[in-house]
Amino acid sequence: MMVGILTGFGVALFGFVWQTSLGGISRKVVARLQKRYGPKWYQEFLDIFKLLSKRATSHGWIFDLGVIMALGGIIATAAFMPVTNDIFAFADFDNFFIYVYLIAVGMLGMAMSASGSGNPLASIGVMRALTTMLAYEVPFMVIVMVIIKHAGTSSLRGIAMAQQDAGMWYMVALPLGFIVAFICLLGMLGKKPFETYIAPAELASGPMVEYGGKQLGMLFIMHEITVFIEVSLFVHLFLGGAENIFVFLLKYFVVYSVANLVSNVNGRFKIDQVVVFFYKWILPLAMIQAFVALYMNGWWN
Amino acid sequence: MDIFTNVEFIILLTLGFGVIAYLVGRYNKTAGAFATIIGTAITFLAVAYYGLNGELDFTADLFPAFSYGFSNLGIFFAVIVSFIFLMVSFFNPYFVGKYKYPALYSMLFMFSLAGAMGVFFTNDFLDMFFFFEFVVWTSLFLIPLGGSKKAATMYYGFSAAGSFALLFAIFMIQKETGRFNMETAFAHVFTTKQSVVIFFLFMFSGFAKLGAFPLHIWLPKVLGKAPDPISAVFSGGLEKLGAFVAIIGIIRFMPMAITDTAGLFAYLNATAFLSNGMTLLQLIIGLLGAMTIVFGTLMAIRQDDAKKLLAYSSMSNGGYILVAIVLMDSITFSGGLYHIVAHALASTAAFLAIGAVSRQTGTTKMSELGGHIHEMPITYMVYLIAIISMAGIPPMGGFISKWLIFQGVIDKGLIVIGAATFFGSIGSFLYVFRPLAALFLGQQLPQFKDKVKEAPILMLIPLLVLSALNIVTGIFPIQSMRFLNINAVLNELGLQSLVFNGWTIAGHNGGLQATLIAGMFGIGVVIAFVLFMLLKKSKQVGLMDTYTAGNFIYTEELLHYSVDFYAPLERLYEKYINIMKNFYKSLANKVKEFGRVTKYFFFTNKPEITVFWIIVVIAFLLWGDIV
Amino acid sequence: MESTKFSPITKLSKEEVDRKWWEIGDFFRRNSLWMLMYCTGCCAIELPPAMTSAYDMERLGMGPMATPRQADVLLVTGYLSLKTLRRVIYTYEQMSEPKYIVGFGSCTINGGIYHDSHVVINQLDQYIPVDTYVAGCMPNTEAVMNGFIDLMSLIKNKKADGWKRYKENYEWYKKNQIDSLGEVQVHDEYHQ
Amino acid sequence: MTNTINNVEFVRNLVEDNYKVNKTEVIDQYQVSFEVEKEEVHRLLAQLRSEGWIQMSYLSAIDWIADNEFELVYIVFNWEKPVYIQVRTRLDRDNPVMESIMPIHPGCKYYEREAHEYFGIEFPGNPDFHKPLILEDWDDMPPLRKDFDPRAYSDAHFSSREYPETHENTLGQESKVAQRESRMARVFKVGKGGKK
Repeated sequence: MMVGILTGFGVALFGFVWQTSLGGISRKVVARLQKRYGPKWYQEFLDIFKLLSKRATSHGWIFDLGVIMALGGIIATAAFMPVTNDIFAFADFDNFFIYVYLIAVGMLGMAMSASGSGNPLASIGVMRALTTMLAYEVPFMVIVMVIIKHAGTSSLRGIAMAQQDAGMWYMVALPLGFIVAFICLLGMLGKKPFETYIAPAELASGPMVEYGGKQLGMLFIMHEITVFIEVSLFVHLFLGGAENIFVFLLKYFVVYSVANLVSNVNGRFKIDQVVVFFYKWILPLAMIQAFVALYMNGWWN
Repeated sequence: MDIFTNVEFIILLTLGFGVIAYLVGRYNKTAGAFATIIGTAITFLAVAYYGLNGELDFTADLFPAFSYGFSNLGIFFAVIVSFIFLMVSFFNPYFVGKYKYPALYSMLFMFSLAGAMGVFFTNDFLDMFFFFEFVVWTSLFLIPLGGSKKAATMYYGFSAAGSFALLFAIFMIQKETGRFNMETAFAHVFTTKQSVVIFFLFMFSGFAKLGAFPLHIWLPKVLGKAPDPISAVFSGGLEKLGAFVAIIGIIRFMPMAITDTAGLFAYLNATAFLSNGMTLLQLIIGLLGAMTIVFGTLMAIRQDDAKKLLAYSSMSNGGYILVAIVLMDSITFSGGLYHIVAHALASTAAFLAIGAVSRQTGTTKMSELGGHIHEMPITYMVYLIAIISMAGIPPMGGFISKWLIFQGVIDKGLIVIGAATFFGSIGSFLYVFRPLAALFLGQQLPQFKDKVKEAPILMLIPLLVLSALNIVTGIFPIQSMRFLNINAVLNELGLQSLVFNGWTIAGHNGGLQATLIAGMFGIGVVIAFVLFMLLKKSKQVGLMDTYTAGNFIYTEELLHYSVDFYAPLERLYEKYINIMKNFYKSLANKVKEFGRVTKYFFFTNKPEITVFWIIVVIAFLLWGDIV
Repeated sequence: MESTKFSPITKLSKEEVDRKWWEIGDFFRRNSLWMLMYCTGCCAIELPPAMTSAYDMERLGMGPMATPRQADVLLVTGYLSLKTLRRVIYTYEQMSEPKYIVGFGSCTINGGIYHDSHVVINQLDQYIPVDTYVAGCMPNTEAVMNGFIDLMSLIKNKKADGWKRYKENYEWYKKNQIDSLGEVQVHDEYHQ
Repeated sequence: MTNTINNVEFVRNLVEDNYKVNKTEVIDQYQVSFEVEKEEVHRLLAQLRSEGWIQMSYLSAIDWIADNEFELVYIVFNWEKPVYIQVRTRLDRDNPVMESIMPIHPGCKYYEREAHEYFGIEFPGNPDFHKPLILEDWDDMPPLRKDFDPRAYSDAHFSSREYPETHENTLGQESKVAQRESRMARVFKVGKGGKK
């Protein structure tokens, strides 16, 4: 058990380091898009450690408790995440619902402390974050329901092994589901088309408005680990997990860069456009994919 | 002390305490309320201690007309409902002074508990109907104490419809089996036509009492307008009567196999309607449950009154219980039972926390409240733990039951119901967060600057006990399931019991080690806390010192964001919220219209018309003989 | 700009360790300067060219931030009328320490072309401690980039202690502000 | 849309027939200005408004300190006949009082408050013309009057940077002042066509 817990937090640390450096690289890629050099690859580390070195202002005990709860919840979630077939913390307790709901702990902690700061911009930002979550979460879970039903198990490693044994990734088996899940991934990562809740122009960076110094640093760490969880979740569910670490890092890099590039050419939706977009187009697509996959499986082969 | 093991004595004792509470209440209001605390405490301890050890004896010697019978399901519900009554009774002394008839309040409070105990323990359908009506009548007079007669009439309307449907079903059973006894009714095999009708009637009364989709109009109005403790009792305890009747209806009277008649009834319960072996009836009830979840969530998101919001949340959770039961799968059913426990604890804690705030501020409208965390931190923490459980987030009980329910929904491959349950669980996060942000956090409003203080000790006891239980049911689900012996209930209803290997609960597609998740969450928080403490101390800053783009702001209430919290989301479905209300209004107008027509024809002041109708009626009656 | 050599930490005294931590902190602080662009006047037009591909200040780790809580550098770009100065002081006090100020253009140095106006102040560092100036009546973008490099080297040599100066002689700054502005926190017709 | 030539004619006939106009001036085909006595301004503006000049574009004041008079300029505009009419009037400088025209153009409230704040002209009839509009905590005389010296105010209230008189070269290069002056002299010579 102790070994499991240690490897769990090892995975969380690895996730943080890997995603932060990948964030720096992707900022360079985006800069190259705009014909400029872009920051150093370890710029995200510099930002986070600079924030942790500053003396911030705090708005009361709930403001700090929320940040601690958010970071703690996210570290616990990352601990359950299997990296490859043999690097994992706990054998069969990594089922899908732990991630969806433990990320909600992070969201709740941040939301609680943001609205505890007394700034109306933060509350509006939190409202938008929750509304966006309502929009992208339902189609994603419908698609994952199909995967769990099809693979027979809800543990990520099980699904990854199922795809490896069958030799067919769910990206190929459920093409429509893959597109839906990728768009939901953009929503989860808070990437540009669905970035309404951190909109710097309208809400002065939404929930983050009152944070500075170490609180903001801890929230940046939480954001990096959340991105790691969501992208590796996507890799395990749709790209068949990974035999060894390099395959995992490669798949992870490809998924994150594609998401980043897609997000850099997009504007930003208004908040009710986000909800209408997801419920008018993405959910019906997910429903069709689910119906075809579950009830008409004998149809095409 | 063997008399306490006798069920009939416990019920009589509760009634007796009700009368004592009334008499003492006439003399001094709060003393009467304290009597209710003692009464509910004794009832709960007797039912819980003896019930869970299985030593209750069910002989009825004082009143032979009533007969009681042993059933694990009944004990399970009785323990939960009496516990909720005990927790809420701690609030009575502080709230009873506000109402017009304090003594009557205490008495009816005890009577409705007695009635609920009666429903759960009896094994005779007619007694069950009597106790059912007794609960409806006692709680009926509790509601207008909160100031709204219309809520009471609406509550009575729907409950009466539910009760009469139950009565009609009971008489159908009696005609078929000759006796009102439950065991014989359960054992008897009804023809599909009869079993479908009985099933429909049971579900109708279950829906009416649970506040599920078609008959949900009364729930928000009653829970919104009733006095605070009573709405807590309703959402935590009395609503579970509906779940009890629904369980009996589904498990005992749901026709599974096709017996004889062809045609519509055969089609209705064709076994393999879907490839996963669910019958059409199950699917219909499941879809109704799913619609309850979706409409409950959508309506809860747009409420401004915190109590109405929690009322819609208990409607949505009622939908969860329905979906969990109707899937007839042992894991999901245990999820449903566990959800009853988790929801009862969480929604009672939330209602009582809001009640503690509204006691001092006088209102539960979120647009008028704000920033109460600074005066009432403990109430805030209680409400936070309650909404973590209601939203189904790991360290609390709500997560376990939602996890179990998802197992069944996914295993059966129900797409629409699955989407509805996912929508409900994410939506519940939205609407439970709204009172947290609008009522507790944010700016402190000047009008409550010094009026609001932390709730007194006696009120804090139940709040802390409930949140402790919320945590315990979340971290040690296996122990709490064994404590409430849910497996015995499952076996009694003919389902295999849950499989616990070591610390994990075995689901269809994976194990759940709740203690490990909570442990990791705890360790994660410790790590974050250590990191927080290592770094520089941050400068404490007042609430007014926020980023306002350089403007100098001196008025706090302008800076509190609480009115129309989810405005962009509400605008999307604003036009469709009153469909069911208008449906019932038009129904009411049609009945009035029909009444006017008959009045026009039959009750005229011209004697010759009435004479004419008398002749017609006599002729009709004697038709066989005359011709 | 040579990077700091971390001398091997022997048994250091408390303030030695603090100084070492502060040195490491300075390394991070100067390589990721987040700026709050308080665009008071015409020099603000010099910032977009500094951000875009020609000069790309992101190479230095600098990026725009929305609120004073998150920012480290306050760029005061342009002339400061009395009303704007009140808001600049209020925003400066909301920033988290250690914080730096860069004054753009001659208006912040000696009042520039508005030196004889009745509403524009002539010397910014009488009211808030300015770490570096970028001279020029609308400084060239290269001058802006040199200003940032100067600030970074100042931080490295531990001379960018404007915020310490503000804290130490706080009364002096406050007296200057009251003399020139009357009072900083003003009530206006709409926010009673 | 009648063509603009006769619009100006139309306006001139309209105003000059009914009012004693001290001075009229046609600035261009879209702008005409009339100088009228203080008492007739209300009647004129009311009539112009009924004729279609409904938009009160601006009210500005000019300080003729030599004649010891303020001049108020009301600029009204008509969207159908696109002609700006400037109604000018002269006020005594020592006791500048002008009845407010809010009954005719309610929008003029803030222009009048601005005129009061910067010139000190009273507008009885405007409920809060004395309130500060733009300047915060202003304690001196109205600043746009000609007799107000902003430089004196600036020197009094804001310290300015002292520069040392002698500019000795710290970097040891010889001074380029002489070259600079000769170059400027050549530029001026060319500018003035070689004449001194």
